[in-house]
Amino acid sequence: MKKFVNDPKSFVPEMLEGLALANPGTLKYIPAYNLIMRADAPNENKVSIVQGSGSGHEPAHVMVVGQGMLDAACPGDVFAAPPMDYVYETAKLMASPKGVLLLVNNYTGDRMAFDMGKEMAEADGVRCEILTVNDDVAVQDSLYTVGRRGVAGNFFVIKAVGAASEQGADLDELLRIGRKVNDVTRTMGVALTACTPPAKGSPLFDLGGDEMEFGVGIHGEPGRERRSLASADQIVDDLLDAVVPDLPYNSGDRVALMINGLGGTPISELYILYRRAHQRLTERGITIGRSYVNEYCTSLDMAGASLTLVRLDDEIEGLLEAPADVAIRVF
Amino acid sequence: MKKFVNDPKSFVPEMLEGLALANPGTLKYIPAYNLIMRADAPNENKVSIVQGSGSGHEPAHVMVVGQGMLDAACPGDVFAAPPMDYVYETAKLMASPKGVLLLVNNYTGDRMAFDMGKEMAEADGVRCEILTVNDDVAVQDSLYTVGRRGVAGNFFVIKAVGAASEQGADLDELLRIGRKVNDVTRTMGVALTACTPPAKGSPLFDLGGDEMEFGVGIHGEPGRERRSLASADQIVDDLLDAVVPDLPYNSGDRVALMINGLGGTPISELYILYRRAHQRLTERGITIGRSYVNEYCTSLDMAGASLTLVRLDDEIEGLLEAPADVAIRVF
Amino acid sequence: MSLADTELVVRTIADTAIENEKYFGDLDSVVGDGDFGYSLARGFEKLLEGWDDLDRTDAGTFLKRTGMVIASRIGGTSGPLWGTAFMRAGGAVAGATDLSHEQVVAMLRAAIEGIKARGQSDVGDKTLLDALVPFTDALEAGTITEAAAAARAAADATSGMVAKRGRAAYTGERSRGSVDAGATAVAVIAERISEIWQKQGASS
Amino acid sequence: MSLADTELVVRTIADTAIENEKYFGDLDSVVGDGDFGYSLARGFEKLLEGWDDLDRTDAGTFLKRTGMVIASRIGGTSGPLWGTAFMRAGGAVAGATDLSHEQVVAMLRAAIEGIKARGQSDVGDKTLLDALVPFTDALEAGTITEAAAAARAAADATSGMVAKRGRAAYTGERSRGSVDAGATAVAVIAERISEIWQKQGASS
Ligand SMILES: Nc1ncnc2c1ncn2[C@@H]1O[C@H](COP(=O)(O)OP(=O)(O)O)[C@@H](O)[C@H]1O
Ligand SMILES: Nc1ncnc2c1ncn2[C@@H]1O[C@H](COP(=O)(O)OP(=O)(O)O)[C@@H](O)[C@H]1O
Ligand SMILES: [Mg+2]
Ligand SMILES: [Mg+2]
Ligand SMILES: [Mg+2]
Ligand SMILES: [Mg+2]
Repeated sequence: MKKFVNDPKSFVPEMLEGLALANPGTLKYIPAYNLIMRADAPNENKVSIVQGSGSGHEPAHVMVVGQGMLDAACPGDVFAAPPMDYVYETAKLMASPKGVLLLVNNYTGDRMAFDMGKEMAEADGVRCEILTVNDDVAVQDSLYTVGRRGVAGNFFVIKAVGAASEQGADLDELLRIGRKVNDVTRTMGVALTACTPPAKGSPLFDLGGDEMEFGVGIHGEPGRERRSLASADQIVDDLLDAVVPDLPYNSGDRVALMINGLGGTPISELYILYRRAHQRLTERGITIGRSYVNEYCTSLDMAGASLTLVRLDDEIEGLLEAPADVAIRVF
Repeated sequence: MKKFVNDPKSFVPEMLEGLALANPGTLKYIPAYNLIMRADAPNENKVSIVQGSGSGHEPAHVMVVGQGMLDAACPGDVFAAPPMDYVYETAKLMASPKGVLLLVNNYTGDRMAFDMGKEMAEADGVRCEILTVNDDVAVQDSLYTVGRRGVAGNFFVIKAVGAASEQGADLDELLRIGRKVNDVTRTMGVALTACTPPAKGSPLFDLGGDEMEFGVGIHGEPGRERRSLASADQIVDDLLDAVVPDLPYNSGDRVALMINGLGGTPISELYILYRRAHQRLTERGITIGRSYVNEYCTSLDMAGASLTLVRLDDEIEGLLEAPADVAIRVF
Repeated sequence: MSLADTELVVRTIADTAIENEKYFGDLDSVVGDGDFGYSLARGFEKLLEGWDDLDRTDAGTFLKRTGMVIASRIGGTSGPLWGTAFMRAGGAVAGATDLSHEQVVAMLRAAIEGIKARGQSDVGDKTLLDALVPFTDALEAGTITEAAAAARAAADATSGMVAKRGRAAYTGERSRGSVDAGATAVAVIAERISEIWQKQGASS
Repeated sequence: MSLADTELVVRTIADTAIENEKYFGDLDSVVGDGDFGYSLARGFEKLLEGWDDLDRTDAGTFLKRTGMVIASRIGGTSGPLWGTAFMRAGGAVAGATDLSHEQVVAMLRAAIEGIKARGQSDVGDKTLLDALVPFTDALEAGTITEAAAAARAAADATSGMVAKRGRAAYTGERSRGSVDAGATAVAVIAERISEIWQKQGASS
């Protein structure tokens, strides 16, 4: 396994300890619940914003804890939702008179942990609301499934509610804003390689040298279908063909465009994808108001990328523009 | 080849085009010379700061063009120094009454291209100075080599001279500052996998499943020696044993600590490395004043990392703290 | 079934989960995300860490406490599902110390209802229910040996099914052709209990 | 050697570099960074793009122009080195159109001195000089066929050397055991020129 790892069992705690050590003064780490929190949280003048999910998606979510984004994140182990206990303890710790907003990417495990954790925290008198993110168009929403997954578009929901909460918005207002952003956000991803969870030590699935998985989620589970490798431009065109008609995004729309790396793809390649997406959207009469090219929500070391669109209006754009100060920074 | 690529020959231009499209208003792209420049450069009130080098090291250097860092970058093809023509044209375009500072990582090709380009620009009346970066302790400096390579520590030199030039420092002052930062900066890297240049389409060298390359540069060339894979903690200890005694960094010193990903290693693992390095340095009585955990200077998709230390004083720390606005950002 | 028997069954489930960490994880990586074995193993390790301090007032209390440790300490989908199953099982036999065959069956039925409610799932969705329900039906009608065989047959048969719940559901038709990890875990555990039960029956 | 012959030689160098892009790149990836073949191929493609417009006043001018295109358009270490070599070769025969055997040798010596100066390198450093110098020595004493054979033997012998210049030098002792990419490129080009020269000799 080509990884920097000591004992796979301590992968997550050691990462979190490193994160806290690198951000003294701004972040605090509470080992008992895998909790990374703002050193100054909870703030009684703002709603606390919390997200948990499996680990392995870094920088999501522990590295976007900070001013203007999350107040705390309580990840589970690699690709495993946090135990409900972590959610419960985190909600209690983050309790603010203005309440706690729990962000949940739509996966069965996460929903159950947050439902149970919320109930327990409410029984202790903590006001909590859950906001579910489900931006992945690869999953057909139907009676037979648990619905669309929450993937990289999650970043925009966090950013928007994070900014609004700094500006004093109350819990109901944050729910409105978060749902509104989620409703205009769509993502689709593609994997060129399978990822290797540290505890497994080998790739999650076999992918031939000339194959790719189209419509993957962020946990290394296989995607919608296996296809032959194609050129960067062709891949972007196919992703856009899935994403654009889904909302749909129309000529005249102004959007945020995100090319998110899945962990093993260098940023040079992400810009090659961005280029085509920008050109194609422009041809369709869609204006790119904001651009995001980097890693936001990954699958460990998977080579691959996802493309996200968010339809902007003045309110959303204003919130996306607002300042924030989180651990993933360059300076 | 598991890459997002169209024609390998257009890898670099397409990436640069994407970068410019994603940063309208702040960046300009001039295809004839692979040039990425600040839209507002040259600024006649400041020295222009320019770097070129091979491509494949992104975000270095094209993605750190912007306020507070580089005024322009003129990369060559993947792992190939830019042709001297690019240097010449870039220097002419960036000509400011205060002069042009050319930053060069110490490789034969880059030095030759910049020496020749500088001579040609000077013949046209442009005042230029070259500042060479050579922070890599993996290379023994001796009569028989071309000296130490410039690797990730380059970031600190750019940041410091970038900040000072914004504050109005003249060319001589920038040379003094840049040399001073370079003199207190040391780096050592390790690779867990070989990288795959797009034009080659296969890994540059074979590395067994239980092997790693110790003391690698940033071009995928093999390193100082091949070793058996070790735990993350052990790797950090070995890197520190090479880096710390080299300056040396002593008890009582205050340092910047960078864990730089080489392109294929997820940030979660970088924090696992950071944790150990922070702990070990603290045990040695060295204070970590500033922390950097991310990708700064990569080798395409290589899994691996480097560790850099910079000894801080008030002047250097002030310059590293100064604001900057470049393309690698999260918002 | 005495309280000691109940303890032995729970202990056997825990040991089996820990020993099969890699196998269960590999099953979950075919169309899932590979964490199933890891989640179960870490959770049951936690249970064993506090094993001696678990409240053993009666079988119901013991099972409920077990469920609470699991639900609060195992992550992923399995923590809430398995935790709920144990808690409901304990609730169904609250206060009882020695359990009759009927009580054991009633307890399993309660666990099944708990999983269905928590997971919004049912038989046919290609989950652990597709082994646990046939196991319970067979146990009601016969012996643990027969029940274990039924669980095994049913678990193997999940290979022909398309997943409608759990992460495997995202792959749609592609989930056909491999067994469900949860259902197989149920079969492996049932076989192990059956085996130990027979040895123990022989020795007691 | 007529101006047409000089053109043919340069053209042959360009064609050989372009055709051997992958081979030269693979050689450079053993202890280098794999870009040598790509750099040469792209640069000589640029030369051929402007081929018809190159100034052909005399052989000296033609070679100088060639060198300028290469130096300004090829990246990596090879651009400055090969560009300098062609420019210096042109300088050595400035104004001449037909070149004597002595002039050809003098031109090669000038190219060698240019590479040494630009690269701060010498024979024995395991670079293209280790093929180019033996080639030149043999040509001075004999025929192109003999010179090509000398270049090949010398290039093969670089395998036993430790690199002291170029990127391969970073690997120290590990650079022993594989041939130098630049030296091998010189041998391949020399063999190709020798071959074409013989055919051309036969036809003219
Ligand atoms: N909604 C559900 N109801 C019942 N069982 C489920 C459900 N979802 C998943 N399972 C079971 O859980 C197993 C996977 O568990 P685990 O790996 O912990 O979940 P996750 O998908 O969160 O990684 C599946 O093999 C299946 O048997
Ligand atoms: N200083 C030098 N002097 C002469 N030749 C050199 C020197 N450095 C490298 N070379 C030659 O150049 C070849 C590599 O060229 P190239 O791949 O373009 O360089 P790099 O990638 O190291 O910048 C080597 O095989 C060697 O023959
Ligand atoms: Mg999981
Ligand atoms: Mg090179
Ligand atoms: Mg799973
Ligand atoms: Mg090379």
